[in-house]
Amino acid sequence: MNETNRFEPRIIAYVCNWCTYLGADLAGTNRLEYPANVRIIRFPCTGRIDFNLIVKAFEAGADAVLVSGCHPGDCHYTAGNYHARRRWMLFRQLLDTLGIDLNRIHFTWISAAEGRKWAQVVTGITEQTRQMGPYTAYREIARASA
Amino acid sequence: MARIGVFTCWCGENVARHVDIEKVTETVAQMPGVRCSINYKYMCSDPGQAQIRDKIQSERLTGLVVASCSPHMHLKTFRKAAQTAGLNPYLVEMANIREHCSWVHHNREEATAKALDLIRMSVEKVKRDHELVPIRVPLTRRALVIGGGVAGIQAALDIADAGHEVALVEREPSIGGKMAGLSETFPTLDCSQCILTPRMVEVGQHPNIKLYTYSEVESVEGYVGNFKITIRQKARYVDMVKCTGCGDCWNSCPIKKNLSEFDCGMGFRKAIYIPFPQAVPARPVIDRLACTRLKRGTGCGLCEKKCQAKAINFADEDKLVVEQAGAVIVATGYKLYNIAKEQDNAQLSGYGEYGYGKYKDVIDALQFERLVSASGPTGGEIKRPSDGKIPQSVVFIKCVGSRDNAKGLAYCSKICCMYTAKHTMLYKHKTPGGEAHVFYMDIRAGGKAYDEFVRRAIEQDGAKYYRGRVSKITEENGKLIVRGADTLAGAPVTIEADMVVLAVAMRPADGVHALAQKLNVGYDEFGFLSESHPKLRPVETNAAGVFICGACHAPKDIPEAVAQASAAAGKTLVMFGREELTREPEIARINEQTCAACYTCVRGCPYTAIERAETLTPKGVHVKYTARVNEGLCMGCGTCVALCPSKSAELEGFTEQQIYSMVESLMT
Amino acid sequence: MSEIITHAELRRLMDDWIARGGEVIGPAAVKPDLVQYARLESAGLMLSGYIHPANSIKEFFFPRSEILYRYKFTGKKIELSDVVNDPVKPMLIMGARPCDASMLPILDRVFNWDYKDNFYDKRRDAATVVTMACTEHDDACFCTSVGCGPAAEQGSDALLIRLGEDAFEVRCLTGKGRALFQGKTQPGERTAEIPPGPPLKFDADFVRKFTRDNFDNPIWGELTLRCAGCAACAYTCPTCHCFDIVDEGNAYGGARVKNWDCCQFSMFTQHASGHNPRSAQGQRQRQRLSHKFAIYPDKFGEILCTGCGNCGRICPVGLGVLTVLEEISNATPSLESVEPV
Amino acid sequence: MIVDQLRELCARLLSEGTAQVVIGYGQAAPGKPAYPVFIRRAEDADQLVWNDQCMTNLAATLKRREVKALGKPAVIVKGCDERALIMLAKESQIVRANIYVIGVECNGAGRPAMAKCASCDVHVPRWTDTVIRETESQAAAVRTTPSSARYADLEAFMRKTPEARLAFWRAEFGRCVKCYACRQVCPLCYCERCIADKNRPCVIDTSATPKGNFAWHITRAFHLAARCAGCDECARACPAHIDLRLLNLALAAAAEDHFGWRAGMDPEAEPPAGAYSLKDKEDFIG
Repeated sequence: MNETNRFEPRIIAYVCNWCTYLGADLAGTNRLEYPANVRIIRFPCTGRIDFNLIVKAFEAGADAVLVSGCHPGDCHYTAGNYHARRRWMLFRQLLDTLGIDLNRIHFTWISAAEGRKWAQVVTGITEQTRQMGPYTAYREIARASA
Repeated sequence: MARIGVFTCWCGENVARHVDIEKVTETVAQMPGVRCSINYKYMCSDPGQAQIRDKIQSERLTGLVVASCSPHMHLKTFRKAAQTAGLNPYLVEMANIREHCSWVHHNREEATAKALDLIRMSVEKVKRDHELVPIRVPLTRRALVIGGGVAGIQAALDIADAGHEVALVEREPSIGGKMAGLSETFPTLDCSQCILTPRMVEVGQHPNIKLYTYSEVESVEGYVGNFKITIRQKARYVDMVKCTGCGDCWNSCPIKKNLSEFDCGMGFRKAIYIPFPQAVPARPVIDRLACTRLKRGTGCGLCEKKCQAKAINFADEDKLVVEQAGAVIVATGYKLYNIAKEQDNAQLSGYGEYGYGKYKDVIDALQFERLVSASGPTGGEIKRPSDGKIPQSVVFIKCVGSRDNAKGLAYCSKICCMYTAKHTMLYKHKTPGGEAHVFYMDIRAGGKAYDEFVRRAIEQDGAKYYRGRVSKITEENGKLIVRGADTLAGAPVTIEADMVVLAVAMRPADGVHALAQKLNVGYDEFGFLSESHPKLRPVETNAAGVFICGACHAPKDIPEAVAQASAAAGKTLVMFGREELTREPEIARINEQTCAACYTCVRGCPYTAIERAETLTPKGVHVKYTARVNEGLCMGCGTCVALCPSKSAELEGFTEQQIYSMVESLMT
Repeated sequence: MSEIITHAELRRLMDDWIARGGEVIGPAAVKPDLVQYARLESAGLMLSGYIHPANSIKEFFFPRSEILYRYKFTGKKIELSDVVNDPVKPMLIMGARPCDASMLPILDRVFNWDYKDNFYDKRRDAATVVTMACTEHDDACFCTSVGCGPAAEQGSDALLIRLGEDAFEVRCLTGKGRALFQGKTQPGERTAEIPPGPPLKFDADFVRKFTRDNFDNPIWGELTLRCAGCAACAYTCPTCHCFDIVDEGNAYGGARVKNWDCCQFSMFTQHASGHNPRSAQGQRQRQRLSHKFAIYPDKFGEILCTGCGNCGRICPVGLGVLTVLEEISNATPSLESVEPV
Repeated sequence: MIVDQLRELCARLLSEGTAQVVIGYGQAAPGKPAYPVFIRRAEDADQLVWNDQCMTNLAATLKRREVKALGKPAVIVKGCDERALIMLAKESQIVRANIYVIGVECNGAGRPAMAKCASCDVHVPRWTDTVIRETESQAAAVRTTPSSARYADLEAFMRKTPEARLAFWRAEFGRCVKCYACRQVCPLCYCERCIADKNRPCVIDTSATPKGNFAWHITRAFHLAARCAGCDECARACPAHIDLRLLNLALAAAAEDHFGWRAGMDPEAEPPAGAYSLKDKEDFIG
C-alpha cells in the first residue's frame, strides 16, 4: 500500500448511532487525524450488535474488531448498552476458551463528545494490531474451502 | 435487479482534497448493482439535489447512496429529495466520506481506498433497504393525571385549558396533596393555601376535568395514544351528587378522636369528615374503620338522620370505572422517610436516637408545618405537642435520612435547607425571644432568591446554625437535651430545647412501584421514577405516552414540580396536536412463523414494546404462540434482534441481511 | 495357493505411498475413544482391532463440502472459474471394511447414471481401495441381511484377510489391486478362513414389499417416535448421498458449494411457501428406509444399504435401520406369508 | 426397586388419566444405552427400565411436535434433566402444571459414569410431582460438590496456551459433519427454525468447513449461554466426539462467576439472558 510495504491491519468497528458514531463525527469536525484502517458499521444501538457479527468480521478478514457505544447511563435507548455489556461478558469467556485472541476484540464506551477518545482508540488499536500482525489463525479457518 | 445511483460529493474541497473523487466515481460505477455514479461539488445544494432527483427518474433508480458527510448532517435532506422524486425516502443511504474519512485521513491513497469501502458497504446496504412508510397510531386526545398534588393540578389544568379532557385521579378524599398542608412557602413566605386553593377550585369546576378523588389506578392496558385505565373508586358512603357539603353530618358525628391525616396526626377529625375546610371536592367521606355503623352494621347512623339531602349510603361499595386516555401523567409525589425504628426496607434503620415517636416534642417537618399553619390544629400558634406550651428553644436538624449512606438514603432531599430556614423564620416571627438552632451538613440554597432567604434567616432573624450532626436526644425534666457537634468551632454543642424538628428525607409515595409496574415505567434504587433521558427527555419515560412530574421523579420544590408539570402537559399537548401519532418506521418486527416464543425479547426490550401474543387462523383457531412488536411503542434500538437466537426478530433499516452484506462486502 | 503380506510389508507399502506424494486413509484412533477413517501421516497410525469406524469412507469420494466452481462479478461481467480439473492426489484407502467399500459401486451409479459427476469420478479414479475382511462383528452389524458380508468384494481393489498375528492373505480383485501389491506379497500355502458374518436379521425382500405397501401405515411414526431428527445416521452412512447446493460469498463473487444434506432434517423438504410434504419425523424415517430398500433397488436393482450398522451404533437414541426393520418384521405376523418380490 | 415403582406409577397415571403418555426409558438389551419410550397404555408400563444406562435427557423430547401430539405427558427426569425442565418453563416452552414430572434419584449414569456425574449436586430431583428414591435411608444422600470440581475439566483445559486451545478446537471442529445431533438432542435447542438454517442472510456457512463449523459451534454454545442445563447430551450424541462439554462448561462457569447463576437450579430465579444489571462487570471495556 505504501512504500515501506508494511502490514496494514483491517479493523471493523461496530458502533452505535448516538454516541460513538457521533464521537467519530466529532473527531472529523475537529480534524483529528488517525489511521485509515478502520471501517465503521453503524447500528442504532450496541444492544443490536450480535456476537455473530464479531465472528463474521473475522470471517471477512478483520485483524481486529471494535465494538463501541454509549457510556453506561447514556444509552439513547437507556439499556441497550447494558444488554451489550452482559453479552460481551459471557462471549469473551467463550472466545477465550476457543483460543481466539482477545487482544483483537475491543470494547469501548465513546460518547458523542469524545472525538479525541475515538481518534486515540482507533490509533491505539491500529498500532497494537500492526504489532501483532495479521490474524492468520482465523484467516486460515475462514478460508472457505473444504 | 437493483438499480442503485451513487452520488459522490466533493463538499467543495472538504472531501475532494483527500479523496480522489474521479477514481471513486469510476470504481463505484463498476460495483454490481450500481446503475449510475456521478459526482458534484455540493450534493446538498439545490443543483446537487436536482441532479439526484433527475437521475432517480431518468435511471429509474431503486435506491441511492449519497457519499458525502455524516447521515446526522444530511440524511433527512436526501431522503426528502428522494421522496420529491417519487422514491421511497427509506431507500436512501449515506456513506460518510467526510467526517469519517477525508477530514481524518490525509493520505490520499488511503482515504480514497477507505471511501470506496464505505461506499461499497452503503451500496450493499441500500440494495436491501425496504420501502417503509411512517407508522400511524390512532390517538385518544384525552389525558389521565395520576396524583392531585400541586404537580398533578398544574398538569391537569394546563391540558384542560388547552381544550382537552383530563381525568385526574387522587388517592385521598381531596386534591391538594402535601402543599395544601403547608403553612407558608419559601422564599416569599406567601401562604401556601392562598396560592393553591384557587387552583384546586379551578380543577373542581373545570368543564374539561373529570375528578376521581378517593380513587386509585387499578390496572392499565394499551399503549401510547390508546391507554385503557381502570380506576377503583373507593367506597365513600356519601353520594357525591346528592351531598351539598353542608357539614350537618360531620358536625353530628360522635366519633371524634380520630387522628387527622391532614394534620399529620397533630389534630383530630370525625369518622365522617372532610380532610380540611377547603377540600375539593367539598364532600365528606366516612372512615369505615372508625365509623360505628360501618364497623357493627347497625346502630348510630346519626349522620344519615341529619342529612337532609339523603346523601349517606352505608351500602356503598368500591366501583371500577374505565377511562380512555392517549397520555398518562404520573404526579404521585412523595412521603417522608419514617424516622422511627420500624422500616419498610431492610437497608434503612431509622433514627431511634432522636427519639421520634418516643418524645412527643420531637416532630417532623410536615408536622411543624401544621403547627405553624393558620389552619392547623393550634390555629397557627406554635405550641408544643406534649403540654401545649410555647417552646422557647427549638432545634432543627437537617439531613435526617438524606445524604446518609449508612442508615438512610444516599441522595440530597433538596428542599430541607430551604424549608428549615423558613421554619426558623416563622418560629422567630411568632415567638419573640425564642431561640432557633439549626444543625446542618451543608447549606444548599441554589435557586432564585434562595440563598438570600437563608442569609435572612441567619442574619436578620437570628437563627443559629451549627455545622454538624446531632448524635443523641434525651429528655430531662421536660427538656429535650440535644447533643451535637459544631464542627466549625470544633466543639461539642449541647442544647436544652423545648422542641425538636427533624428535616426528614423525601421518599417516593407509597404504592408508586405497583403503579410503575402497571405503567411499565422504570424506577431507580430509591424508588423514584426514571425519566427517559436525564438531560433531553426529563419528563418522558421509557413507556411511550407516560410522562412524569413532581416529586415522584426526585425530590423537588414547588416551583420545580410545577415547571415539570407544565413540561409534562406540554409534551402531552405536542402529542395531542396531531390527528394521529406517526412514528419512525425503522422499528423491529417479529417473524411469527419462526418465533419460538421464548420471550427473551419480551424480557429484554427496554420499552416493553414486545408482547406475548398468539398466532391465529383467520377463523380464530390457535396456531402458535409468538412474540409481537407493538408498533406504537418500539423505538427501534434492535436489542431484541441480538437477543433472539433464531433471528426471528428483525430491525427495519438495520436488517440482518443489510448488516451481513455490509461486512461481507469487505471480504477480499 | 495364496498370496501373503506381512504387517511390516503392508506398513512399508503405505509409507511408500505417502512418500510418493499420495494420501493414505485408514482407520485411526483420532481420539482415545474414537475410531474414524482418517488421513494417516504414517502407516503406524493405522489401527487394527476395530469393528467399524464411526464414519465411512464416503467422504473421501464425496466430501461433506465441495466447491463446484467460483464466480466473480465485475460491473455487468460474470467470470466463472472451474475447479473440477484441479488434480487430486493418488489415494490409498487401507483397511476399509467390506461394508464400506461396497458403497462404491452404489455411488458409482448414483453419480453417473444420467449426469457424470466429474468430482466424484476423479477421486474414484485416483483411489485404490484395500478392504480388510471382518473377523468380528457386533450387534449392530447386519451386512448379511442386505447381501453383503464379512469378506464381500464389491468396490474393493484388494481384500486382506487376517492370517494369524502377523500377516494377511491378499486377494487382488482388480488391476489397481494387483498393481498395488505387485512384488509385495509372497506366495503361501495357507488360505485364510473367512469368518461367518452376523446372522440374518431381517428379510430385505420383505422390507422392500412392506415399504411399498405401507406408505400410510402409522407404524412409521410409531416406531420412530424417539427419532431426534439429526443426520448422524445419514452422515455416517456409507450409502446416503443427498446433497444441497449453496452459494457462499458476497456481491463481488464467491463459490458454489455442494454440501451433504439429509432427509431427516425437517428443512429438507420444506417449501418456500411454508408447506412441508414431510412434516413429521415418521414420514422422514419412512423416506429414508424406502429409499434404501425400495426406491433405489427399483431403480438400480440393489439395496442402498451395506449393513455396516453405523446408524444403529451412532444414533443418540439407538434407532438404526436395523432397529426399525427388526421392529417392522416383528410387528408383521409372519414373514413367510409375504410373497417375495 | 425403582423400576417397579416406575412401572406401577406409569400404569396408574395412564389408567387414571393423569397423563396420556409417560415418557420414560426403554432398552433393547441389558447394558445397551437406554432410549426414550412413549408409553400410552397402562399394560405397556413394563417396557420401562431404570438403570445406569438411562443417560438420555427426556426433557428434550418435549419440544418435538410428534410428542406434543400425544397429549399430556408424564416425564421421567433425573436431577440434571430436571434443570432443563425448569429452564423450559422459564422460557415459556412448557407449562409446568401441564406436565406430570416423575423424579428419579440418580447416583450416576453411563458406564463409566458420564463426566457430569462426578460433580453432580442434584442427585434427587427437587420440584417433581413424585420422586422415586432407592431407599429411605438415602434421603440425606444428596452430595454437594464444591464448584471447583464442576469446572475442573475446564480449568485444566484453560491451562493450555490460547494457541494450543485454538489448535485443539480446529482438530475437534475439523471432524464436524454438521449432522446437528448436538442441536437435535438438546432440550433447550427448541427454535422452530435454527439460525443455522436461516439463509437470508446466511449467518453461519452451511458448509462443514472450518469456517462454517467454527461459526456453528460458537453459535450453538453461545445461544445456550446461561441457559445450558449441563446434561451433556450434545457431547454424548456427537458422532465425532467433539468435546462440546468444554464449551458449555466455559459459559456455565462465566454465568456462575458473573451472576451467581446456574441454569435450572432455582425455579424462582430470574435468568440472566435478556436481563442486565447496573453492576455488571466492565473491566474489559475501554
